[in-house]
Parts: sequence; C-alpha cells; structure tokens
Amino acid sequence: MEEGHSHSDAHSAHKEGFWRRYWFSTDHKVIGLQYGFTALLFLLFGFGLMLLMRWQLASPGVEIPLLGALTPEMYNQFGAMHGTIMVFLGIVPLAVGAFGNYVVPLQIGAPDMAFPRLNMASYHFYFWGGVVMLSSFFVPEGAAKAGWTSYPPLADIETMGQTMWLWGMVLLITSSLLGAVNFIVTIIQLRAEGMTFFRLPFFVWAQFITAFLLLLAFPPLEAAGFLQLADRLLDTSFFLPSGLVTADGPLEVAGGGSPLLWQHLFWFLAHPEVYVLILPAMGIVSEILANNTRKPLWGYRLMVASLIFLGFFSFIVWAHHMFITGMGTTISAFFQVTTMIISIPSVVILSALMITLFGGSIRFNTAMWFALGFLPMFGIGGLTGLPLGLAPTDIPLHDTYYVIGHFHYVVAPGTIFALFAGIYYWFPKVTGRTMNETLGRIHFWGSLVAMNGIFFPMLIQGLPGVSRRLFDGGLTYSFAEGVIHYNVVMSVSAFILLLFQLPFIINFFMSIKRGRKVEKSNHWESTTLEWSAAPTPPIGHGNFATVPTVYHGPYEYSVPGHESDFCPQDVPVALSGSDTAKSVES
Amino acid sequence: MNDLSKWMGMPLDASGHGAEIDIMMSWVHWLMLLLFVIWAPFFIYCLWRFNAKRNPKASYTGVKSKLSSYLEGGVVVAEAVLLVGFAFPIWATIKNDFPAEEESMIVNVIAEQFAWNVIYAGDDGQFGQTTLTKPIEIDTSDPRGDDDVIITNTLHLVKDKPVIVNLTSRDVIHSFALPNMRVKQDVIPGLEIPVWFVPKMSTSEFRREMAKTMPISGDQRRRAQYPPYRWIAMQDYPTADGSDMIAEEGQRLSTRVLTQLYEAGITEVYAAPEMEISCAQLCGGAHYSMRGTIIVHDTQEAFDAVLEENTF
Amino acid sequence: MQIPYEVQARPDTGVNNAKLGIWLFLASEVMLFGGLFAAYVFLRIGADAWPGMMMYGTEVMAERADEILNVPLATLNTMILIASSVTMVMAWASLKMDRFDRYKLYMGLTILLALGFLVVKGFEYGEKFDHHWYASTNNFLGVYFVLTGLHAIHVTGGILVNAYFWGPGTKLWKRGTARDKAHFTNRIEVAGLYWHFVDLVWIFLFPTIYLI
Amino acid sequence: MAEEMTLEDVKRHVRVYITVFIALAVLTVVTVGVSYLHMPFTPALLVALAIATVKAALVALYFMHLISEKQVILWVLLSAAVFLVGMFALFIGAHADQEDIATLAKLILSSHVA
Ligand code: HEA
Ligand code: HEA
Ligand code: CUA
Ligand SMILES: [Cu+2]
Repeated sequence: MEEGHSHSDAHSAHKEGFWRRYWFSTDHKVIGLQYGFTALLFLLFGFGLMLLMRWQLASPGVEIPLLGALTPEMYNQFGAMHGTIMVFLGIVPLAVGAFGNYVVPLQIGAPDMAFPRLNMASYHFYFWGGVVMLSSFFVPEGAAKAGWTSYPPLADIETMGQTMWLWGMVLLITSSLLGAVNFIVTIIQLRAEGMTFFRLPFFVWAQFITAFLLLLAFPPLEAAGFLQLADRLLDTSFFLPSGLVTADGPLEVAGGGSPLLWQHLFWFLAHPEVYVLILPAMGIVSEILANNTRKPLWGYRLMVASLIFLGFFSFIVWAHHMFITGMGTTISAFFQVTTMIISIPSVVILSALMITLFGGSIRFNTAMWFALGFLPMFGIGGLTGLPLGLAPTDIPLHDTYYVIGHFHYVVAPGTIFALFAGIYYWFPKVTGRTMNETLGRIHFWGSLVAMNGIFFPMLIQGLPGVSRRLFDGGLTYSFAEGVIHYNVVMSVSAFILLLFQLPFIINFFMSIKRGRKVEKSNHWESTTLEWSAAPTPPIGHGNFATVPTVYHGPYEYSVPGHESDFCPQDVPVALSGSDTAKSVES
Repeated sequence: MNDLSKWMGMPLDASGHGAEIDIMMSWVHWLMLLLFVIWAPFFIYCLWRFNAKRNPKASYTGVKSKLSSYLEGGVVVAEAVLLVGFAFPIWATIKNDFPAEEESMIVNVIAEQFAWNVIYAGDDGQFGQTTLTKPIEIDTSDPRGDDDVIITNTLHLVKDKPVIVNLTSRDVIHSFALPNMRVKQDVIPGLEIPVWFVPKMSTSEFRREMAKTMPISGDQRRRAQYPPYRWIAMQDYPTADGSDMIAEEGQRLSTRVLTQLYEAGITEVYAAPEMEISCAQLCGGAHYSMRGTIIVHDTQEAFDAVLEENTF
Repeated sequence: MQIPYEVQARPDTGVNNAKLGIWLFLASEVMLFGGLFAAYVFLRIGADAWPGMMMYGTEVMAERADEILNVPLATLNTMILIASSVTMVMAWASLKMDRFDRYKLYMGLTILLALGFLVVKGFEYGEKFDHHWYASTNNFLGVYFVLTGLHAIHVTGGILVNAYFWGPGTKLWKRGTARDKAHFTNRIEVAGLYWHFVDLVWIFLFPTIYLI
Repeated sequence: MAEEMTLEDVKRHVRVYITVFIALAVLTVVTVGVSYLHMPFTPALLVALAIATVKAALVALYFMHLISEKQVILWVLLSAAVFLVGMFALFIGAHADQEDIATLAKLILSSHVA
C-alpha cells in the first residue's frame, strides 16, 4: 500500500530502482497514478490561467499582484492554453489515462493492459507533449494565442508559440492513439473467463467506445496539424487563400488554400473529442450510482446501445460548429438533423441513470453526492446544446458566452464532478484508506454553488450577444451593458471555487497517509471485479491472486432471496430476472 | 406568452426576420425548461424518498413503467417539430430568399485586423477594385470605382430598405455580428459571403426606445483606458452658467465629455446607445475592440447626404 | 506475470493481441492518410487550376501533373515497393517453413528494396529542388511534398522495424523453443502487415498525385 | 492467419504471392499506360481509382491475409472504412455547398476583388 503513491515520498526515496519502478513502470496501476497526478496538476494550472483571465474580466486593466496588468496578447495566450490544457492535458488524461488505466484491467479481470510497454510509452508521450505546451510560454512572444481551435489564417500567421502548440499536439495525439489501441485490445482480448460483453461494467463500455473515438477521430486532426506545420515551417498555403494583406502588407505566399479545410478537419476530431470528455464521466457516475443505490442500473442494455449509437453518430455532427461559416440549406439540414438525433441517446442515458434512483436505498457519501451533482448539471449543459444545434437559433448564440456556458456546464460541474466522484470512490482501492467525509461534503457543496455562480451567468450574458474571447469582457459594447456586471459575479465565484478546492487538496494528501484504514478490501460492498482483487493490488504485474471467473452481470445488487445485498461478479449465484442477469442463460 | 425573448434578455430586435428567430428561440427554451421541470422534481423526490434511512431495502427490479420511453418519444417529436417547423424554413429564407437587387442597398464589407471597411458603390451601382494597401483604398485606376465610398466602422442603412452585405476579409477570419439585426456571419478570406436583412427600425427610433437616464460615476474614469460604451446624449447639456454646451443632443458621450459632465456636477445623463457591429471571431490582439456601428436613416435623402459628405 | 494471448490466439476472437493491435493501428493510419487525401480533394476541387500557377506569377505551371513529376521514376518506385511487399511476405512464409536462412535473405532484400525506394525518392526530390520547385511553390507541390514526405517517413519507420527484426530482434527466434519461434513469427507477420500497408498507401498516392 | 498451417499450405501460399506480384506489376503498367492516353479528367480519375482499388484489394486480401482474417478485424476495418467514406462525402458536400455561396456572391458582386 505504501508503494501505491510514489509522489508522497518521491524525494526521500533513494532506494534501488526508483526510476524503473515509478517512472519507467509498465504496470497499469502505476501508470494510472502517473497520469492521475500529472493531469490533476495540469487541471490546477489550467484553472490558474483562467483565474488570471477572470481577474481581468472583472476589473479590466487592474493590475494583478506580481504579474501586472494583462495585455490582450497575454489574455489570448491564456485563453488558448486554458482550453488546450483543460481538454487535452487535464480531463482526457485523467478520465482515460488515469481512471481507464487503473480500473479497466481490474474490472475485466485482466493481469494488466495488453501492451504494458506501449502503455508506458503513452504516458511519456503525454508527459513530453505537456512539457512542450508549457515551455511554449517561454518562447519569444509567448504561447499560442489563436484559441484552442487554432483557426487559420490567424494561426498560420501567429508567432512561434503556435508551432510549439502544433508539436505538442502531435505528441499528445500520438499518446492518445497508442492508448486507444491498448484499451481496445485489452478489452477485447483480456476479459476474464465468463466476462462476456454484456457483463462488462458500464464504465468499461464507456472506455471502450471512447477508445474508438480517439482511434478514428484523432488522425484527421493529426493530418491537419501536419498541414498547418507545413504552412508555418515550409511556407505552403494549404489554409491560406490568395490575396491576403496583413499588417506588413501583402502576404508572400502562393495562396489558393482554404481556411475552412482546417475547420472541417479540426471539428472532425473535436466533436468526437467532446464525447471523449463525457463518456468516461458517465461511466464513473453509473458505477457509483449502482453501488450507492444498491440496485442494478436501470436499462443497462439500453444504455449500452445508446452508448454505441452515440459513438457512431458523434462522427457525423461536426459541422454544427460551422453553421455560421456560410453554410447553405442542404448541408446544414443534414448536420442539424444528426445533431438533434445525437441528443436522444444522451437523454436516454440520463433518464436511465435518474430512474435508477427510483426504488433504491441511497447511501449518501461524498462520491455519491458528486455523482448526483453530475446529473442536473449535465442536464443543463446538454439542454443548452439544443438551441446551438439548430442553425437559426445558433445565429445569435454562436461564439457568445452562451456557448461557453453550454460546454462548461457539461465539462466542469459535469465531467469534473464525475472525476471527483471517481477519486472519492476508488481512493480506498488505491490506498486502502478512505478520504474524509466532512471535508468531502464541504468540497462538494462549495463547488456546486461556485460552479453555478460561474457558469449560469454565462448563459445570461450570451443571450444578449456578448462574444467570447473578449479581453475586456464586452466593456465596449452597449448591448452588453445590462449583463456586464455579471463578470464580477463570475470572477468572484471562480475565486470561491478555488477556495473550495483547498479542502479537497488537503483531504487528498492527508488521507494518503492518515486516512481511516478500510476494514475490508471491498469497502463499498461492490459487485464489480476491481474490489475482488487483492486489497490494494500489489504494484507489479498481476492483479488477482487467482484468475477470476465471472458468473453474472455487473450490477447484481439487492437480489431477492439473497442474504447480502450484493453478489460480486466472481461469486457463483444463480440469478435471473434483471437486465444484466439475462446473460447468464446466454 | 410564447415569446420569451425579452425575458431572456435578447437585445432589441430591429430587423425583419428577427422575430422568427426569437420565437424559435423561445420554443427551444420552453422545451428545455419543460424537460428540466419534469426531471428535477422527480430527481429531488427520489433523493428524499429513497434515502437509505427511509428505504433500507432497495428494489431489485426498480421502475417497470414505460413512462420514460414516452418522454423520450416526446423529445423526438418536439425536436422534429423544431427542425421541420422552424429551423428548415427560417434557415431557407435567410439563405435563399435574397431580396431583388434593384430594390436593395448593396454594400461590400471588407474586414481586416481590426476594422470594418464598408464600401458603397455610388451612383453607378458598380464596385471598383480596392488596393492592397493598409489602410484600404479605392483603386483609382478602375473607372467603376470612381464614385465608390469607403466608410470605416459605420454601416449606413435606410429604414425598411432591404440590404445585401457582401462580406469578405483581407487577412484572418472575422465574424460580422449584428445582435440587433439577428445577423451573424463569419467573414472568411477567400470567400465572399452575402447576408441580407431588412432594418425595420431607424436609429432615431432605436435611440428613443433605448434611451434612459444613466448614472455617471468616477468609475468612468477608471475605465478610461478601455473605451466604454459609446452613449449618445438625448438632450442638451449646457454648462452651469448656460453660456456653453458640454454636450448637445445626438453627440457621442466620450469619456472626456462624461468627465466634464461629472465635474460640472451632473451625475445623471439622459442617453441612448447605438446599434452595433461586433466581431465575434477571435482575430488577433485587438479582436475585443473591433467594434462598428449601424446608423439606420429614416429617409433615403438623409442617407444620400451622408454618402455625399464622405466623397472626396 | 504473463499477459494472456501474446502468442496464442484467444479462442473466441480468433486473434492474438499483437495482431488485433496492429490492425487497430492501421485503422487509425487509414484515417490519417484518409484525412490527408480528403484535404487534397478539398483543395483540388476548390482550385482554379491544377497543378496551377507558379508562385506570385500568372504563368501556368503545367497542364498536367505528369509534366512536372517524374512518372518513370515513380513507376520504378511502385515496382520496388511491390517487390518489397513480396519479399516481406516471403520472409514470413520462410519462418513458417522453419527456414531461418531464407528469412534472413528475404528480410534483407526487403530492407534493401526499401532503401532503394528512398534513394529514388531522393533523386525525385532533388530534381524538383533543381528547378526551385518547393512545397511553397503552389498547393499542388505542397500536396505532393507533404503526402509523399509523410509516406517516406512511414517507409523509414518500416526500415527501422525491419532492420531490428533482421538483426538484434532475431534473438527471440534463436532462443529456439517452439513458443519463442511462434512469437517471433507473429512479430514478423505484424511487421509485415505494417509494411504492406505502406505499400497500399503508395498504390493510391501514385495515380492520384502523379497521373491525374 | 490460422496457426495450424501445414508446410503444404505455405507452399501453396507462396505460389499465390508470386501470382499476385505479377498481377500488381501488370496493373501498374496498365495505369501508367492509360495515363498517357490523356483522357478527360473524370474518366481518367475513375480508371485510375478503379485500378488502384483492385491493386489495394490484392495487397490487402493476399499479402495481408484479409481473405482469411477473423471477424473482429473485419469489424475494425469496416468501422474505419465507414467513417472514411463519411468524411469524404461530407467534405465534398460541404465544399460544394460553400461553392454555391461563393458563386452566388460573385454573381451579385460584379467585379469586386479584394
Ligand atoms: C463534454 C462535452 C460536450 C457535450 C457532452 C456536448 C453536448 C452537446 N453539444 Fe456541445 N460543445 C462542447 C462540448 C460538449 N457538448 C464544446 C467544448 C463546445 C464549444 C467548442 C468551441 O467552440 O470552443 C460545444 C459547442 C457546441 C455547439 C456549437 C455552438 C457554436 O459554436 O455556435 C453545438 C451546436 O450544435 C453544440 C451542441 C451540443 C449538443 C446538441 C449536445 C448534446 O449531445 C447534448 C444532449 C444532452 C441533453 C439533451 C441533456 C439530456 C438530459 C435531460 C433531458 C435531463 C436533464 C434534467 C435533470 C437532470 C433535472 N455544442
Ligand atoms: C475540459 C475542459 C474545460 C474545463 C474543465 C474548464 C474549466 C473552467 N473554465 Fe474553461 N474553457 C475551455 C475548457 C474548459 N474549461 C475551453 C475549450 C475554452 C475555450 C478556449 C478558447 O476560447 O479557445 C474555455 C474558455 C473559458 C472561458 C472563456 C474565456 C474567453 O472566451 O475569453 C472562461 C471564462 O470564464 C472559462 C472559465 C473556466 C472556469 C472558471 C473553469 C473551472 O471550472 C475550473 C475548475 C477547475 C478545477 C476545479 C480544478 C480542479 C483541480 C484540482 C482541485 C487539483 C487538485 C490537485 C491535486 C490533488 C494535485 N473557460
Ligand atoms: Cu475581427 Cu474579431
Ligand atoms: Cu459538437
């Protein structure tokens, strides 16, 4: 157990093989932790950048202690890097790299990932991608400042930071591709005896579909990245049309390219990417809801079907980000229809989760609170996607704070809450200790209120048309006048949010050393396999004392006639009746 | 009652097609609200009713009813209605039903970092070439361009006269956003994209509608380095002794003027804003300040006079 | 600790891990080159002329791609790649027949052919540079250089992998147990799949860039 | 590829490889030959793509053993193929759509060149 968290004693450890054991480890649990720590630090850093921006928005031009007043260039750098870091260096590595890596092999009863060394390589690519991104702040004229979307021609004519951004992305994409191959092979090949596809926990399903999204959607962005690199380094003009005039006069390039080409390639990835941000979160929430309502997930098969459907459709809705680029009627009709269709499986999954609550015997612990918080917050975020998905209503809303509000509701009190829930839930698995409940409650309620204080006013600001990426928050526009004061509300809430992360950080580090020891390995009395593994799985290959055999579906809670209220998957009991138990006969 | 637009804080609608969008916006939000209002009480009820203390034994089977399927079916139907009943026809009008050219005003807008260059064709109705210099100029070697007029950052229009704006950019992508007209169109170099609308409200009507007394505070000065809203005085403000004017009706209340008023002891002004053009796409450092205004004249004559003034 | 199905196929899926893994990787490569081809199509149908103008000029560069690009050299290269695909698959078949000496021969040939491909490619590029034709000259040449360049990088990667399995990688085979031999044969099959894919990409690149 | 291949099987395979090689070489010559006919763009494209597809199929089916490959792998490839086709179709569709607007603009706008 002491080995479970290298970083707490990173400096004192001079023992043999430290690097091999913790840095070049090929064990999925260690790699999961590496991902976890790195991603949390990036998340905190991305939050920090945003706090500086929120300071500027609330009080334009007022100097920030130690840093001085922001310039528009700095604001744009921070914005672009906040988006990039949160998405590619924070949430995805935490949701997929950390939780996926740690939990998936355990949940399917596998000894490790299918390709342990590839797994190590994924982490190292990710790490160096992050280093490249961060170091871009220190090159002349600073980091990328064309937004996380990096639209050319702006991105093509921007400064050196943009080149660093592109190289960073190439590394991160490579990392994700390697990871995706590994996950898919692991889930297809290394399932334990009896672990059929319809006995996989929903979390594993979510990771499985996510891996496919990464595998097939990322390469076109990589292609686009190469083309933009060529534009920047070889002076090609893939994204530059003829006849451009910049501040330095006519641009000396061949021309004939298309700025929209980048947008197509970018959003071909970036829409599936947003589902990469949400599916693992849904998986985590499902695990925790089933466990803490003490009943099977309602409509497990329907949920899996929705998940597959969602994954498939996410590839053909991308141009809903591009309605305003001058799209005609035919193509926009197609993308509006697919966008509306893709909202249905989300409604189905959300409904199923909510219905799962009905008839449960709900245990309210911190993990559960965060999972519960996810539901209405994702609801608001998802619902605000609808007016954006319809082209006419997208006209007033596109590129306003309404969009910012929409997706932050999904990713911040949505995904981040789910990830917090996951941390509280699997903490005993990793360390053999529990996190403090009181601090947990403070963390939850404080975050819930603060998050809404930040993101709801964004929706209010967006409707009158306040644009995003405005250095002064819309101060020059009179149509923003009625809502401009919300900037202060939002910024204050953001700092309050920071304040309420302190209990979490304290709780997290304290509990690693001092948390209450769990009495039994299966602390939450859960049914899934990770809790059947050795109490704190030994670091090093091998998770299970004996290879488990699986006898029934993942969520056999409160089975009538069974003495305890949970039947772990590797305990043979004849069951029938529930959605997931059906597969016993098949 | 179906129109939530005011209530949702949508800006004053001054265009011909804006109402349709607003109504549609309202219906979408009604749908969202409805879904939320169905689920939220159910959610809260579950949390209360099925607390482990109140319900120590969970039910294995859970909900049997098909209610949620109906709800999901309902969502499908509602979305279909929104698509077929609203989205498709409105979008088709906006994209395809351009007004006849003879009856419309046609202007070219060339966006650049960080200005909106509005070009009027003049008497011959034809546009000439523009130069590749910065700032942009009319290419005098092109006879069609003789009478062309460039006005930067102000779009002059005539009330009730349809306008077709041909948008293009010389450098990066901008976005031509007119919140009051419910118009937004990305301006993409290499493409010339037309948008059209009908201004239904003149600037004087708009100002009257939006006019209000607003407080002047020392705050204005703190914001001095960032241009604050450009308000227009709706009445005369003479100096205390009446000998001079600090601000006349129709004059822009710059930070300097506001400071003078404040120092003259005036703490409230009766003023109105302009209709604005904002740039909605990140286009570089000064993206935030790429602001323009729309002036909708009551009559063609007033418009012509402005063009006259701007011709050399 | 042993990962299951590293060598043997898993009964219900019928494949081993590496086999599935490489195909997944190739699927992503399909999307990578697919994205580039899609970009090519997008640019080409939007272009006024193809191959198009000289930079800054109004002079039309050529009417057809084959006036600029060297088709005979590219045809030669196509033949080289096809041949290398055959030698690659023969190398694998030799292992199946337990003929390690033949394996060395065929694998060596594969590597030499691949190097030959790069040399020819080098001449092709050099010819362009002599004319002062670069990727920046126009989008036609941009597409040509970026797509063939990325392909050449894939060829280089293949050479490195194959060279490893020709030299140091053979240790696994030489350990000599049946399992080790089977394991090594699998690896060669996987390396071969990648190599054939590189060939396959070229099969599309050649006509679409050089010939039409 | 089945693990339990006999020596005979392998030898049979080798003969197939040689045949495929000859076919590929011949098809390469054909494509190049056809290109010297200087056909109009569309037929030239179709012929070139048709030949390339046949060649690619030969490589995939015989060298890469797809012909006897397991279902999982076919599924993986199918999903990539579907998305690839979708990407092409939608890219071209979206482009055509944009072109409409661009031409419309040029009609409305007599001569403006930025
Ligand atoms: C995790 C991330 C995530 C998710 C899940 C979604 C989900 C959706 N998104 Fe979002 N979106 C983003 C992240 C996400 N989005 C980001 C990052 C951007 C901006 C990128 C940028 O420009 O920088 C964006 C932008 C964006 C746009 C472009 C807007 C513009 O730029 O003009 C559009 C347009 O169609 C859109 C639509 C949708 C739709 C229809 C869904 C649907 O899938 C939603 C379906 C869900 C529901 C319909 C909710 C169902 C729930 C209930 C019914 C129950 C609720 C009630 C209670 C719990 C009480 N999104
Ligand atoms: C996953 C994505 C994600 C996440 C989680 C967030 C989180 C947040 N975002 Fe961000 N945001 C984006 C993605 C994201 N954002 C993107 C893509 C853009 C667009 C960029 C662009 O325009 O190009 C954007 C833009 C954006 C803007 C608009 C800027 C502009 O347009 O000018 C704003 C404004 O307030 C904002 C605010 C916030 C805030 C307050 C949070 C908060 O919710 C942050 C909360 C963070 C935490 C709670 C940190 C938790 C971590 C810890 C507590 C660490 C613990 C550490 C250890 C234990 C070691 N974001
Ligand atoms: Cu122009 Cu933003
Ligand atoms: Cu999207």
